[in-house]
Amino acid sequence: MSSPPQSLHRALGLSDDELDDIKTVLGRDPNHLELALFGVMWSEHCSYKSSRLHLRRLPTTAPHVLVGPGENAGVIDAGDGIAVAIRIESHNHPSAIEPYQGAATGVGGILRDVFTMGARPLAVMDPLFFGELTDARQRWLVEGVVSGISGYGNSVGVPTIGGELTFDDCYRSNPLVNVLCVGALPKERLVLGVASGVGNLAVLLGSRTGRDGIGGVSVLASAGFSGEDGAASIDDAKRPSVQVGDPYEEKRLIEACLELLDGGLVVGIQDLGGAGLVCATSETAARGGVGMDVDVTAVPLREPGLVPFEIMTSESQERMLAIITPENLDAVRALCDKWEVRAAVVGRVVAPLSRRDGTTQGMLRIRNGFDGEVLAEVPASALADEAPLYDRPRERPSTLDQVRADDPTFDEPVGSPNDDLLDLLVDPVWVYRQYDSQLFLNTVVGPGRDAALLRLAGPGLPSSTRGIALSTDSNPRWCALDPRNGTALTVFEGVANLACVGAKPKAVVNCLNFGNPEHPEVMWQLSESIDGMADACVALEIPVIGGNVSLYNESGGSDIDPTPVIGLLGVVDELVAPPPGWNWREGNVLVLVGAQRADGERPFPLGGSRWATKRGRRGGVVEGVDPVALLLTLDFVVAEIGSICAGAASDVTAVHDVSGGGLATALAEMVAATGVGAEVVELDGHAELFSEFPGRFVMATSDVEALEERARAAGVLTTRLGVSQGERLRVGSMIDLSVTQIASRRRDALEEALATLN
Amino acid sequence: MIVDVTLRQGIADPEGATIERALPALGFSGVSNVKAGKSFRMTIDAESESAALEKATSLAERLLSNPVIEDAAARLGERVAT
Amino acid sequence: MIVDVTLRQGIADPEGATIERALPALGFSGVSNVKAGKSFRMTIDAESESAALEKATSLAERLLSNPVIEDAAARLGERVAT
Amino acid sequence: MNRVGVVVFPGSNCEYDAAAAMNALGAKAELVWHSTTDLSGFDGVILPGGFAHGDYLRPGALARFSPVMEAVSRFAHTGGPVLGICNGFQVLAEAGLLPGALQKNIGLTFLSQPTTLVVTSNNSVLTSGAVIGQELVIPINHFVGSYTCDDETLKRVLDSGQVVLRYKENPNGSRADIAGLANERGNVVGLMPHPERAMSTLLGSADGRVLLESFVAANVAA
Ligand SMILES: Nc1ncnc2c1ncn2[C@@H]1O[C@H](COP(=O)(O)OP(=O)(O)O)[C@@H](O)[C@H]1O
Ligand SMILES: [Mg+2]
Repeated sequence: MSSPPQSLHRALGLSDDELDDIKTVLGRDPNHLELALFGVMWSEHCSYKSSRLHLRRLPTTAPHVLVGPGENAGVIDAGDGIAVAIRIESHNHPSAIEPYQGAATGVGGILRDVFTMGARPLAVMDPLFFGELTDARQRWLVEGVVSGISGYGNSVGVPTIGGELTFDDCYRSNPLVNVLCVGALPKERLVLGVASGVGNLAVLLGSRTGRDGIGGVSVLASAGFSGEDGAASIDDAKRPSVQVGDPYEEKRLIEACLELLDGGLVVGIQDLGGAGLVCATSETAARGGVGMDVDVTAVPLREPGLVPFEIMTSESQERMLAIITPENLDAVRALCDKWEVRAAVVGRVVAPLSRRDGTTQGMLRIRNGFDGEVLAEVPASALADEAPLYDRPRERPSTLDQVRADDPTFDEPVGSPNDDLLDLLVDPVWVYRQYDSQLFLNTVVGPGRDAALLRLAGPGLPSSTRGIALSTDSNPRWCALDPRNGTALTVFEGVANLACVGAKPKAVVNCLNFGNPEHPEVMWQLSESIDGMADACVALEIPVIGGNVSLYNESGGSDIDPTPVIGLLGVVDELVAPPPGWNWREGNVLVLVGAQRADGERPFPLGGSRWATKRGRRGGVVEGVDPVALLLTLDFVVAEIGSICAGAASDVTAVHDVSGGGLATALAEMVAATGVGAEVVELDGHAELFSEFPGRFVMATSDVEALEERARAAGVLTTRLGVSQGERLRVGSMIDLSVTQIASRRRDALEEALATLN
Repeated sequence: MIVDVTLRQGIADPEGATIERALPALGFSGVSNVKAGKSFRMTIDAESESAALEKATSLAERLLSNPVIEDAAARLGERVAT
Repeated sequence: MIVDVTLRQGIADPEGATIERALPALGFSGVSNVKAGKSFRMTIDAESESAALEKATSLAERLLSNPVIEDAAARLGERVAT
Repeated sequence: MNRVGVVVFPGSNCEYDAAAAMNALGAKAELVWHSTTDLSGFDGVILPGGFAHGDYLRPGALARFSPVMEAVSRFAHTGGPVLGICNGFQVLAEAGLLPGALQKNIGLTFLSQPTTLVVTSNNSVLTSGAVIGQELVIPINHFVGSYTCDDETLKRVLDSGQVVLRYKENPNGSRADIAGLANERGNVVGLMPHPERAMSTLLGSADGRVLLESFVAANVAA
């Protein structure tokens, strides 16, 4: 074991202090291989070393939480003996380099996180962020990412039921590709990624190992892109060999793993993601408090000549590590043969070392042959859990006050509100039409509405008439102005989306996409954002059961706007009829339900709104929302819509929350969906038309007195907005547009924007 | 003119690997290293063969392939004699 | 051994047509008749070149192409010493 | 129809959905692994949607060599009702049990959307209970679903009533708007849309029932 040259640790992304820590852990100098293992495991991506300290402030417990953050996926008890697993992750950096494969392998990775828990993946969502559609490169990114998700998700057989689509120039060189997966399992099948039982075997399932993404996700996602144009400048050593996804391998892997779990053939199971085999072996061993011997020569290779460091850190896709008892090996092999899944015994669980102080320590040993030379020997927990924890300097951006003072709320509108409204209408149908959203016959509400709604059913699950609802939300413009308030409002918006399909929120997962944590402003944003999420989740009593942090989203020294993506999981207790959706009928009365104004100095704030951003106005103040009124409103809407889902008759014919683009946009979206226009009263100028603060719903009813009476009884405010009728949307003296104009503009906006870029 | 696009060395080729795995069952033995690729045939107006080749090469690299994972090469369209 | 698979004459080729349409905007003029095809490279163990070619041709016709819409032809690539 | 075999290739993914639809209509669906060589005892066979063998090479190209396909072919030749949905249609076309081939959609993207189909023939196990001219709203979910064949074949299938379903608005460039096609005898049918996804208004449409009810009502050697 020769000791490495001075600068090797830096090339592996480790600081001088980190090298000292490693020496302390080992009580000696590390060799090359050991240093490389620490390099990937202690990278930002794998160790969360800049964010962990702050993430602790999130509320994570509730009686229905079966597994909180820290495992591969969070799991809740959804009732009827069914547990639901959910997880969100980013694949931002790989997607900037090869959009198709980056996005595809993002889907593959998130599915593995979910079926690792024993859950069958039932749905995917894909929040996406690109630069403005002004050049062919953005189009290439959009088309590549969307077809990657489509190509992988459809083929692997998991429906994609929703997402987000944001265009803003802060993502020009740093597109964000987040993917969320939800799965379900019979409660008793829950498994954790734990190795236990000395003498048990670690079996590597799935694809052979190649030089894919060596130091890839982990190193890439832990350092920004240096140049102007992300992809062009990453040419050098940091460019990993791009990972290629194989949805067919993954499909067989899913079926094989679920059958292994059903047959009780595994003790523990863990996916291979960032940092590959070293991560899977050290984490399972650390969780189980045991040691593990890994034979690098037993790992099936796709190409000759890989050295142990490459084998241990390769990020080749579609691989899982199963811990099994030796007696089950034959049965495991037979089952894998049926699914044409490769299975190789690559490790053995060994007893931990006893230390002088009476404690034990599980060692990860990398060997050349099971009984061969020991190439590396490090405490598993040092790799998996003991990365340094940084409290990086935080600083409120010095320009923030100035930016906030530049408030567009009181801008005189230029041009006609008609044009402003048309400009805001975009249906991401060009995206979601490329996704199978219906597989498994569960999709009651697919993409394109407020939240997706699924029957809680699937192969092998106990029968149930419940439903689960899912929404992903983000508002980077709000968060740039006020990360704390902006993140809290994003949570509120997600909960409002769930309410529109009658679902009560049960859990939050989040993906925190931020800039370079070594910039104190970025750390301040991150910390504020986490506090905002924590405040909102505490107020609503929703536990955060998982998440992912993606840092170093910067290029050419400039950071993206803070982009926390909030994923919400809700439950509908009885789902036998579809929620009303946006389809009001001729002659309904339209009612605004909930807060009538924001909770602050500005009744209808426009800071951070889409209306203002379209005008290049990026300043202003983000007002709060009165949480008490919000809670009452949410409960009311959930009760109203929930009863429709349960099969009850109702006078409510449509519901939609007011969000991006404001009240005018919400009305126009409903007009486009139903083909029936509306006659709406005069509103308080363009601010009320386009202000986006959440907690308000447009409801349509065939019996307005009855609806108002129920709202009053629930302590919820309502105002009459007008009547659904005719072939035009008219809002006072401000808006007058035909139904067809609205519908075609909304439907075609995205496709037309893409088509102009060649 | 023909542009051949192949996966770069070391990049996983699930399609090729799947085809290869299926072959023995179909009665084809002794076939290995199956790699799936794409090809594009086109007519190019140009003054000379070398000018056409240059154009095709630029097309191959800029549009028809993604250099991060693929190699592209242009060749003249006659069938290689076998 | 290389197998080239091309669309048969008269079969619509939306991929080729789409590429062709995009070319002028990218500054490529004088390119026409763009046709998208596939190619498969493989190593074949055989006693002679002609035996290998025969095997590849049979593979091309039976598996690698769909005769309803595609033509396929096999040709020699580099020879690998065994 | 009592027992329906739903063939599962590695990579199939609509097998549970197809089985659920059959069971909902009173048949008894059983999943049949692709290595099976004997389909005796079944009253009908479904090749479900998905991506058999990853759709590598071409959809259906590898699946048609799966051992079960010889049995499917025998079953079809003795008049047994065979239904290929989406990927299943692609497999039947590759296997030569139905004429023509499926190509990438004209827009070169995957399409997942509701479509309106028009019943153009009731001379098949899938459409025997439907009315000619009847419109059905049934979703499509495919990338390779644009039907093509040579002119002669087209004329033949149109003239003989083998074209059983056509798109009202052609979404994918299929020749003659063909969405579903039968063999001459009418016992083997393939279609790109997913009738099993249109079995209940809770999920958006129940228009697929009339088709699958016809299939369940079909008899061997009809
Ligand atoms: N990338 C995407 N993939 C799939 N569905 C998407 C995507 N982007 C947006 N959608 C869907 O389009 C609809 C509108 O999205 P959005 O405007 O974000 O809704 P809301 O304002 O209610 O949060 C949602 O149903 C969403 O799931
Ligand atoms: Mg909404």
